Amino acid sequence: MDLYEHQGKELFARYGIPVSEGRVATTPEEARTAAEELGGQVVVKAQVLIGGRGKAGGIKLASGPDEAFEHASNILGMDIRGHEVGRLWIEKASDIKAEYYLSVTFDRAAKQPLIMLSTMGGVDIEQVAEEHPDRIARRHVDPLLGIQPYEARQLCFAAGVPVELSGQVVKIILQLYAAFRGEEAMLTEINPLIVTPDDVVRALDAKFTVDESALFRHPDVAAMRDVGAADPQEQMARERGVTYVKLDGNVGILGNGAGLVMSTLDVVEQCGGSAANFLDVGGGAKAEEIVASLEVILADPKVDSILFNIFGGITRCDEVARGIIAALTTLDVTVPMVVRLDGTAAAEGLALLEQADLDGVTVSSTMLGAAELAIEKAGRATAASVS
Amino acid sequence: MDLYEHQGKELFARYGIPVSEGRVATTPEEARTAAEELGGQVVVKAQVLIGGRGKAGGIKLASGPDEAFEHASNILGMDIRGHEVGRLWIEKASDIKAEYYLSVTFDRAAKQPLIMLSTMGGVDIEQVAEEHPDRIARRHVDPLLGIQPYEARQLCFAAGVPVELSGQVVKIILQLYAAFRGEEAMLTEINPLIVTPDDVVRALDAKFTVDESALFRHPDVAAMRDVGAADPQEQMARERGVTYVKLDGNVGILGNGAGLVMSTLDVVEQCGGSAANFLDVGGGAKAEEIVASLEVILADPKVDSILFNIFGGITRCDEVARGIIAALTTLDVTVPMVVRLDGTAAAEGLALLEQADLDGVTVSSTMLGAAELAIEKAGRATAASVS
Amino acid sequence: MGIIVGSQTRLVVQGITGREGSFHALNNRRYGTNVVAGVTPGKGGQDVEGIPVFDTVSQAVVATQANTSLVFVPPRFAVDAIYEAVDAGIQTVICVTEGIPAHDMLLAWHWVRERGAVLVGPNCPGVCTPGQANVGIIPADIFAEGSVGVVSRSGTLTYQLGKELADMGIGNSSIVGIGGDPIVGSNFIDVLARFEEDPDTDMVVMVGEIGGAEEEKAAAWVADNMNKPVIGYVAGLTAPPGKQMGHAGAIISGSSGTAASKVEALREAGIEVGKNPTEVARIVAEQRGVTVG
Amino acid sequence: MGIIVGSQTRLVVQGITGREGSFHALNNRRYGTNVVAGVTPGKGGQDVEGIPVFDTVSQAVVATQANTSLVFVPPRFAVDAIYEAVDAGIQTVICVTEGIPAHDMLLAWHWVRERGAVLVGPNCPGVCTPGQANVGIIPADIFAEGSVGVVSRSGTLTYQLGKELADMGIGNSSIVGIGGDPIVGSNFIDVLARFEEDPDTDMVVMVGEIGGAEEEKAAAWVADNMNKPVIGYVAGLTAPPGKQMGHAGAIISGSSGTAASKVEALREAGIEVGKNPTEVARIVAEQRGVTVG
Repeated sequence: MDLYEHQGKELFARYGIPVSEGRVATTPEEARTAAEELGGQVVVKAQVLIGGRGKAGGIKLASGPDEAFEHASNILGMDIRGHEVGRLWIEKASDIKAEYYLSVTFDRAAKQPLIMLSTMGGVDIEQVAEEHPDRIARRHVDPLLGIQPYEARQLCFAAGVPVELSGQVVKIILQLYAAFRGEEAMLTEINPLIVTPDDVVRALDAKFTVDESALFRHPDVAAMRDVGAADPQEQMARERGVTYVKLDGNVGILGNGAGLVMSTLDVVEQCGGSAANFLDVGGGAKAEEIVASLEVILADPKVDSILFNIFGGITRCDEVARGIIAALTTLDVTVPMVVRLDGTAAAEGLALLEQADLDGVTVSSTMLGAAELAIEKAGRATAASVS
Repeated sequence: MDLYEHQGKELFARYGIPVSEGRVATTPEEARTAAEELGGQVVVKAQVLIGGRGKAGGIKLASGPDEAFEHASNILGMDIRGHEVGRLWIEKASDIKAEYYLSVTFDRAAKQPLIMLSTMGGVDIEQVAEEHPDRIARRHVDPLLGIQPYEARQLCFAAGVPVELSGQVVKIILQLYAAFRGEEAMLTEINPLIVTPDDVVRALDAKFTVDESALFRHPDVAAMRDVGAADPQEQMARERGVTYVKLDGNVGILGNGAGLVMSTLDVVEQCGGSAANFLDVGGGAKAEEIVASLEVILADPKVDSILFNIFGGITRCDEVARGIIAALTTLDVTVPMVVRLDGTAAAEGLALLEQADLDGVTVSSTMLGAAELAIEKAGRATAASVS
Repeated sequence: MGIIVGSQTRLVVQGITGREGSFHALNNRRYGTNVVAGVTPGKGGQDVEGIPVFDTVSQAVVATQANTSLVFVPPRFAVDAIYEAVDAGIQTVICVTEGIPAHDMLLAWHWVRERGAVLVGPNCPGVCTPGQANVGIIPADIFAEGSVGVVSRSGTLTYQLGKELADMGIGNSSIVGIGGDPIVGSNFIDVLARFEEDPDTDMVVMVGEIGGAEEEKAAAWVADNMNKPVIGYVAGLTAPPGKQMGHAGAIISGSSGTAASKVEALREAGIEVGKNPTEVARIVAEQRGVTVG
Repeated sequence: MGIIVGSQTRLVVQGITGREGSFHALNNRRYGTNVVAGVTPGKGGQDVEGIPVFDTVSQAVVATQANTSLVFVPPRFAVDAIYEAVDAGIQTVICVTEGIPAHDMLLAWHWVRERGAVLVGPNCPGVCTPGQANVGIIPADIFAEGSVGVVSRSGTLTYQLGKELADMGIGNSSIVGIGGDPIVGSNFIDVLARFEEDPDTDMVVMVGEIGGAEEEKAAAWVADNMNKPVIGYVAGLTAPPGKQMGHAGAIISGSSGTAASKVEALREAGIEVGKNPTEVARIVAEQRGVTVG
């Protein structure tokens, strides 16, 4: 789960990492009040869970409350790479002498946290990574022992942090690692980590991705989830406990297991179709979850047909069949469905479907065949609606 | 550093370990007020840094405020195995169905924390340890990984904790380990860990020994040190930064390095004398520390002679000689001194002493010779004062 | 013979008295797995249809010489179960549990490795050696005995592949689901190395998916170390970047972790890659000289 | 040859720009120790009377091939210095610092062991191989070259013993102060094993004191593993129980850890024990056929 900059900074502050003072605002009026309270120049920053907001015009310097109001009016509601701006972070403006980059990431391949530090931080860090990889100092940390101060010092010396600043940077590295570990993050990043003209080092941005599986231990972080920001259908899916990702095509997909569903998407494309979504009902789904999943898929008006691809392991195909039957009797389903059931209780499931004799439901015995059929039906539906 | 029961319980409570409600009292009046606030039966418990207070009459049950006042009057000022009772802990009385024993100790030999749990807790735990060692479940913990719940469960099953209580006991084991680790203890012990008739498990006593070297990280625990409780001379020594332990003899000892000082005590006894104290000035002592150390030794009226045994490594013998000369000019020293200087700058030190030509100061070139001389002088002093 | 589990397996099921634990313990036994014990703290002395239940894994090991553990414990307690199994001397631990916090696994991975034990999973369907033992939730009836090893990050996709192979009359030596989490106990290389050593395996199908760099590393390893042929498949060719596709591990960040880059790495290592499960099965059949119907 | 330090030693001093660090670094160099580098973070590029100073131990190792480190860093930062040295590839670390928190050392002990490095100390006077190298704060001029090894928990007591031996004309192969803290990097057994292997040592004096059970364990080990004669001494025969005698490790708890029980354990293992340093020197002299004056 990604956190907003202001939430990440709230966590940073708990671990002692210096950040600028600021306020959240969701209206231009609030932005003005925030600027009044903070005094002096402020920066109005769009809070979106995607990078590149600066280049997109989502960050503006304001000389005072009125200008803050004006910028807020322009930025709120703005679309930044598909994310609508719903809130702002108004913070005291900083004078910047240098921009550093600092991150702690969960390096799966090495099975160790990885710390990266560069004195060439700022918006072009990805370019630095490509053109001057030697300018990014890297260090893995033994997760059982945890970080030791010498590791932070080595990073500073390797990155070329001036000696007079290394005390502050060492401290921030140790604090950022503590935040990473303490909040069970998958990523914590400060870019830029600024140096002010009077040699104070401070986090000017905050990127924080936490492990969803660990949220039960961090109720305060769990509460930071922005239910408003997600796509309404993805939100609906989450509430129903299924994994749903919206895509651009017209064939709705419902399967069990992430790998099988991904494979199904690929097969649909390989057969000339285009998937409307990724939906994994997970293992051991009951009839109600099938109904709920269908509701999520059908909420997308672009869906012209639905492809069921179930290979029962923990999941029982008879439960899936019951779900399909229930959905067709309770929901207003107008799009055709192609159903492929295999594995645990497949025979029983197919028998139930045959017995129910549902309009618009076709059965297919292979994944490839089912995909072809679903595409064909979607195409026919599209043709019908166009004509 | 040992903590009082009530301080240990304060730390326990921070880690979630259930303890009884209570109040500190230093006068019978305070004990009465505490009993009034707590209501019902209370236990009046002497706070001393030594075991066996129950058997010595330092723990009494009171039916209410008046009896609490009465018991407090009796217990305050009581001498329990050489410790004068200066404060009490008044706590709500508990009904007891069973008494367990639980501890986490710093096992030097194994280089791992050791947890011990027994369902035969209470005052006779040492007898249990001797007669029924199998009734004490033991487990070492990997210090890098830290304790895992299964280890606590295994202890419960091995100790024979009833299944309906093991949930509570497992939790307390994990909490006690967290307290041990978090406060950097050398020992944390709950004896008894009681089970009430309604099956609540609670710590009825608390023994907590923390690592003095780690106190800089625990200012709150450092502040728990009871400066009033220590022997006034030991307290004086601590303030002067030297290690002093009072003993029963009449030959005052001053040396550098714990091993050498212990060896000096042994040699004094082997030569038929008896040491008045252990005093280690540490490494690299300056003249002022020698003066301060002599003040500590001379505060003991039983001292009849003083034996200096210095082997200079970091410590410079000329500094020691300067300290002796300064002490004799600033303090009113009436006891004879025998000085043995060896190692770094010994020649310079001896030359300084010779030059100063001090009354009552004799030089000896060997440890054994110096010990014999100091004993002889102490004996003569004793004889003189007796006659 | 197969790998990881087989006729030598003496299985203890941790969390056996739970709904899923008991269902799959019995299912595994029905298949022929030697299920010798179960563990549920506080339920020692009971039994699950004849399988004795113990309070601790230690007790189970002492009483039944269990050598393999199947972990069916909820995510908050699952790492603890893994530690307990390894500490009790179990040398093979298979963890089905989904949703274990990644930082917990990070520590457990190092601790388990240092003690020389083999961990498969978490969030994996388990391991099946057809005809000998099935440990986990794999619907083993799909798979026939044979000599093609299968290693996969995904559960149901493995079944799909097994089904496609079975439809062509091809059987398997062992099927290993390594799991889709960011940190898994055994990765592709660990399992491929075992297949390379296994006399009953003569070819391996490796099923990857988007996210991480394990497929790329495995490809390089195969090129340098494997003599047996490997056929590859990677799911998620059409997955959009930045979206987590179900598995905690399945997410494309930037340009790394895409299916296309994985397929390219596999091909560069000389591994033939099928574009979907049906094609993978066809390639296997062709390489084995099986007539494709 | 001697043990732990010698003519092969290439020493880096951590904390070299501190008062004690520079004093003893130069003192060690004066004795003949090959002091190749110093480390003080932020002072890289400076030098201490010709000894180059680096920011990190890694840099020092790369530039000077240092193989041994002497840690003179304040207690709050000393474990970090030990980790840094071992991580940089230093295989012998000698830590003089007193007052390191015991829990810090508990973790460091395991971490250092796992990496195969030798740690002596903390809270120890160091190691001296007369005529070759002196690493630490031992006043080395007391000791003559010879073949009696000395291992001790106490600093000044070691000097006392060396002086008594020297007075009888007996020299030493190496003198090792293992330190008096609850957790030390090398214990008696570690050092005795090295003396047993060392061709230049033909007898060992072992100096213990109250507290812990290391002397007892060493005694048992000597009985089972050592061919060279060992002479023992234990300080603190008159120490009262429950009082901490200076060293964090020197405390008698209950009936364990007393000098009497240690002496008994040593004698049971066939080790002759002197009742004070003078007697120990006399026993050594007698066993070597030196005429006692």
